[in-house]
Amino acid sequence: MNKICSSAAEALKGALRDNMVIAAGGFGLCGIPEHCITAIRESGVKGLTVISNNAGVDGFGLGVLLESGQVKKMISSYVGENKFFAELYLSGKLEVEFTPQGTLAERLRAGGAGIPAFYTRTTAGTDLAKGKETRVFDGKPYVMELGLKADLAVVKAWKGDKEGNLIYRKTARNFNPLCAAAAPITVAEVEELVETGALDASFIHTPGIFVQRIFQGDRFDKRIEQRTLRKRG
Amino acid sequence: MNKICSSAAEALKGALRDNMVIAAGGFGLCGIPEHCITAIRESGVKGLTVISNNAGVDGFGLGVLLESGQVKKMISSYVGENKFFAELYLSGKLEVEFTPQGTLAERLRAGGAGIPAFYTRTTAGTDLAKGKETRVFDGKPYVMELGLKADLAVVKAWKGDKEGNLIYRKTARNFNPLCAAAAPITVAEVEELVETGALDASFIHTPGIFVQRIFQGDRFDKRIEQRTLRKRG
Amino acid sequence: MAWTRDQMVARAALELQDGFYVNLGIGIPTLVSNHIPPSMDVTLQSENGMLGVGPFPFEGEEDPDLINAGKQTVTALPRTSYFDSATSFAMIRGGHIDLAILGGMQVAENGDLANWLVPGKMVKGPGGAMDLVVGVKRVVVVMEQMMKEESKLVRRCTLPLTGQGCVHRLITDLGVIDIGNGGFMLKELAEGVTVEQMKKSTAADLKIGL
Amino acid sequence: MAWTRDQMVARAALELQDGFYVNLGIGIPTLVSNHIPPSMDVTLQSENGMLGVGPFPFEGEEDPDLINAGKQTVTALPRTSYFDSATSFAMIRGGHIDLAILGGMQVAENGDLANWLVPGKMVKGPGGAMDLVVGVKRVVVVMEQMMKEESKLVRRCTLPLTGQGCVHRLITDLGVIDIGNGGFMLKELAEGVTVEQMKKSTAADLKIGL
Repeated sequence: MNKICSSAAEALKGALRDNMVIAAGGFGLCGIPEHCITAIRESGVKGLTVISNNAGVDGFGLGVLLESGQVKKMISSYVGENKFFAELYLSGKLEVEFTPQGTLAERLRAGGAGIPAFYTRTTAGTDLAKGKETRVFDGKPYVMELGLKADLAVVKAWKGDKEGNLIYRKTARNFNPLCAAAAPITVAEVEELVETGALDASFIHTPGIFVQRIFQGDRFDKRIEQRTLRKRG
Repeated sequence: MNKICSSAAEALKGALRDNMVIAAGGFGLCGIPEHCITAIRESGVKGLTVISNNAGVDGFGLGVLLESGQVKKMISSYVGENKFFAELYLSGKLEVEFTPQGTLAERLRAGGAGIPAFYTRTTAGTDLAKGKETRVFDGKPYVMELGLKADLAVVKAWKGDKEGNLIYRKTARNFNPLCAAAAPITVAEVEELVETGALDASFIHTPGIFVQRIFQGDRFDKRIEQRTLRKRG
Repeated sequence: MAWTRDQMVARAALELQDGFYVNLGIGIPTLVSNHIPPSMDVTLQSENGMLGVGPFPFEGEEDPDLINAGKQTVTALPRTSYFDSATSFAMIRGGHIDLAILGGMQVAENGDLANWLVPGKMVKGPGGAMDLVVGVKRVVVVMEQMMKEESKLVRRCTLPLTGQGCVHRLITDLGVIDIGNGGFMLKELAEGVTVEQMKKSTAADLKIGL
Repeated sequence: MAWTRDQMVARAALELQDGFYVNLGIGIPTLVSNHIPPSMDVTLQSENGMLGVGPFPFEGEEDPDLINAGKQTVTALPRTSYFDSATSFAMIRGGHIDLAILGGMQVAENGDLANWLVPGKMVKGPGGAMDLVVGVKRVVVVMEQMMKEESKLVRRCTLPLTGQGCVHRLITDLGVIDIGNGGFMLKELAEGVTVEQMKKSTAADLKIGL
C-alpha cells in the first residue's frame, strides 16, 4: 500500500467532488494545510462545506476558497480575522454554523471515534443551543451535540513517514489530529517525509491508520498572523 | 506549588478514605502503579471502589487489595487472570461492574473532559445494556454511557518532571493518561524524576495540570504476565 | 476428518488483504499472525495501545512495557506507534480497522456472537470484544464447530451476547460459513468433511453455497 | 477618575494565586500576564493547545508554529507542554483550570455574560469563550464599565449570551463587583470613584459590600 504522493494535486486526485464536506486542520494560520488549500482552489471543486476552527485571512489560508466562491458553508468557531468572510456572511452569501471551539474539537473527535453524540454544558441557555436537545445531569443543563465527520480531511504535520505516522510541531498541532481521524480519506502534507522507523513510536501524534495519502510540501509559507514582540533589555 | 513527594505513602497522605473511588492505570500488569497499590494496602483503607481495566493477578497488582478485603467493587473490563477474583465474585463477596474496554476508556476520558454522557454502539442488544438508555442514530441502536470520575487516581509513568508532566513507555501507557485526568487528585509514580524542561514539550503524554503529586519509585518489579518467546534461528 | 488448529488459522489468514489494519483476538486468532504472507502489507492493532505489532521476542529481549492485548510479550516494528486506550478504541469504534478475527463460544444464524460469559461458571469479562464487534468493518470468528457434543452454531445464542448481528464469516475446524440475510451459508468444507457432516454439526439451517 | 487599562489589568492580576492554572482571554485579559509577581507560580493555558505560555518573543525569535489563542507569537517555558484542541478543551470543560479572565460586552446581575456577537453587525464567533465560562472553576470578567453612554452592567443581557450565570467577579475601570445570589455587589472602588458614580454607571441594582 503506497500512501506517498508527489504533490497536493496528486494526493487529492479522485478525492474531490462538488458539495462534499472537508475538514481542515489549523488554528488561525498556524498549522494549516496550505498546499492542499491551493490544490483545492485550483481543482475548481465547489459547493464545499468546510469544517475548520477559523476561515483563514483575506488572501491566505481558507480565505482563498471563500474568495473563489467555492465554499457554501463553514462550520467554525471564530472568524474574526477575515473581513471578506464577514461581508459574505452578513450579506447571506455564506452559510455559517458557529460551533464553540471546544465543542467543535469534541465533535470532530467523536466523529472519528464512533461516538454519534455527547453532552456538554457549553452553549446551555444560549442561542446556539436552540433546536438542540438539552438534558439535566447532576442538576445542571447539558446540550446534546452530534459527532462530526467529513468526506475528506486535509491536515498539515511537521514530519511524517511512509506509513502515514505524523508528528506536529508546537501549537501547530491544534485541530490536525482530530480532523485526520474524522474522515475516511485523509491527506497529510508534511514539511519532511522521513523513513519509516525514524519517528519514535512512543511519540507519534497521529498513527498512520488515520492517514491515507501523504506528501512533502515543497515550500511552506507559514505566515504569522499577529507578530507580537517584546523589547530587548 | 511543590508536587514532589518522597514516597507513595507521602504522596497518598490525606488522600485516602474509606469507601472512596480510586482509578488505577495499567493493562494487566503492564504500567500499573505498583508502589501506590502497596501503599494503599498498607494504609488499611477499605470499602474501595476501584476503576481499573484488570484486577491484577493473585498476589500482585490490584490482586493484593482484593486479598486484603479492601475492595468493595471493581469497575473493569477483563479479570480472566485472577482466580481469587473469580471466587470472590461468584460467591457474591465482590461487586463487579463489567464495562467493555473501549467503553471504560471512553467513560474515563469523558469524566476527565467534562462530558457527562455519550452514546456508543458497544453493548447494544446485550445484557450489559440492560437498564441503560438506548437511542437510534442513523438507524442503529446506541447505548448511553456515563462519564466516570474518581476521587483519586494512581498512575505509573516512565519519566516525569517537577511540574507533573509525564511520558509513558511503549504499551505501558494504556489507561494511565485517562485515569490521570479523571480525578481531582492524581498521584503519579515514575521510574525517573527529571528536571523541568528535560522532556520535549511536543511529546508530553500527560500535561502537569492533571498531576497533583509525583514521586520516583525506588524499584519497580514490572512483572511479565505471559512471557511468550520465539525461537532463534 | 477436519482441519487442525493450524489449518484453521492458515485458512483465517486468507481473510487478510494487502493494506489491511487488523485486530486479532486473544488465543487462537493471535496465531493468524504466523501466516501472514511476507509480501503482504498487513498492520496488526492491539487494543491495549499499539499499531504495528511485531513477532514474539527472542529470549532475553522481552520487555514488560511491551505486550499485546493477551498480555503476551511482543516486539515493535519500524512502523509501530503506541497510544492510550481511548485512542485505541477510537480506532476500533470509529471504523478505522478493516478486519477483526475473534474467538467464539456461540454464533447464531442472525450473526449474534457470544464469547465472554458463562453465567455462574466463567467470569472473565468482555475485554475489548464488545467494541471490536460493533466497530470493525468486518468480523470473522474462528472456533471449533463443536463444544463437546453440542454445536456452537445455533439458531439463537443461549449464552449472553457479545454483540448483535455482528459476525460476517465463521471459520471452524469443519469449514467456512458465511452469515447473510438468510442465515448460515456453507462456503467451504475442510478436507474430508462432507456436507452431511457439516449439517449434523450445525444446530440451525444451513444453506449450501459451495 | 477611574482606573486606566493598565490599572484594571493590574487589579485583575490580584485574582491569581500560587499554583493556579489560568486561561487569559484575547485582548485586555492577555495583558494580565505582564503583572504576575515573579515569586508566584502561575501556569497559563492557551486553548489552541499549550500549557505554560511564555512571554512574547524578541524580534527574530518569533515562530509561526508557536502562537497563543489570540494568534500572537509567544514563547515556551521549561514547563511547557503542547497538545491537540480536544485535549485542550478536556482541560477546560473538565474543570481542571482554576481561573479564566475574559473580556465582556454585557454582564447581567444573574451572572450571564455576552461577549461574542452583535447581531447584524459584528461577526466573530464564540471561539473558546463558551467552553471556558462553563468549565473553568472561577470566571472573572475585565471590561470598561460603560460602552459609549450605556452601562455594560445590566439586569438582563440584550446581546446573545456566551454563558448563563457564569461570571463570579467583574473588574471594570470603576471598581470590582461580585455577582452572588442577590445580584451585583460592589467590593472595591477605583481611586477617585464614588459609590454614587458607580451606581449611576450600573443599569441594575447594586448592593454595597465595600
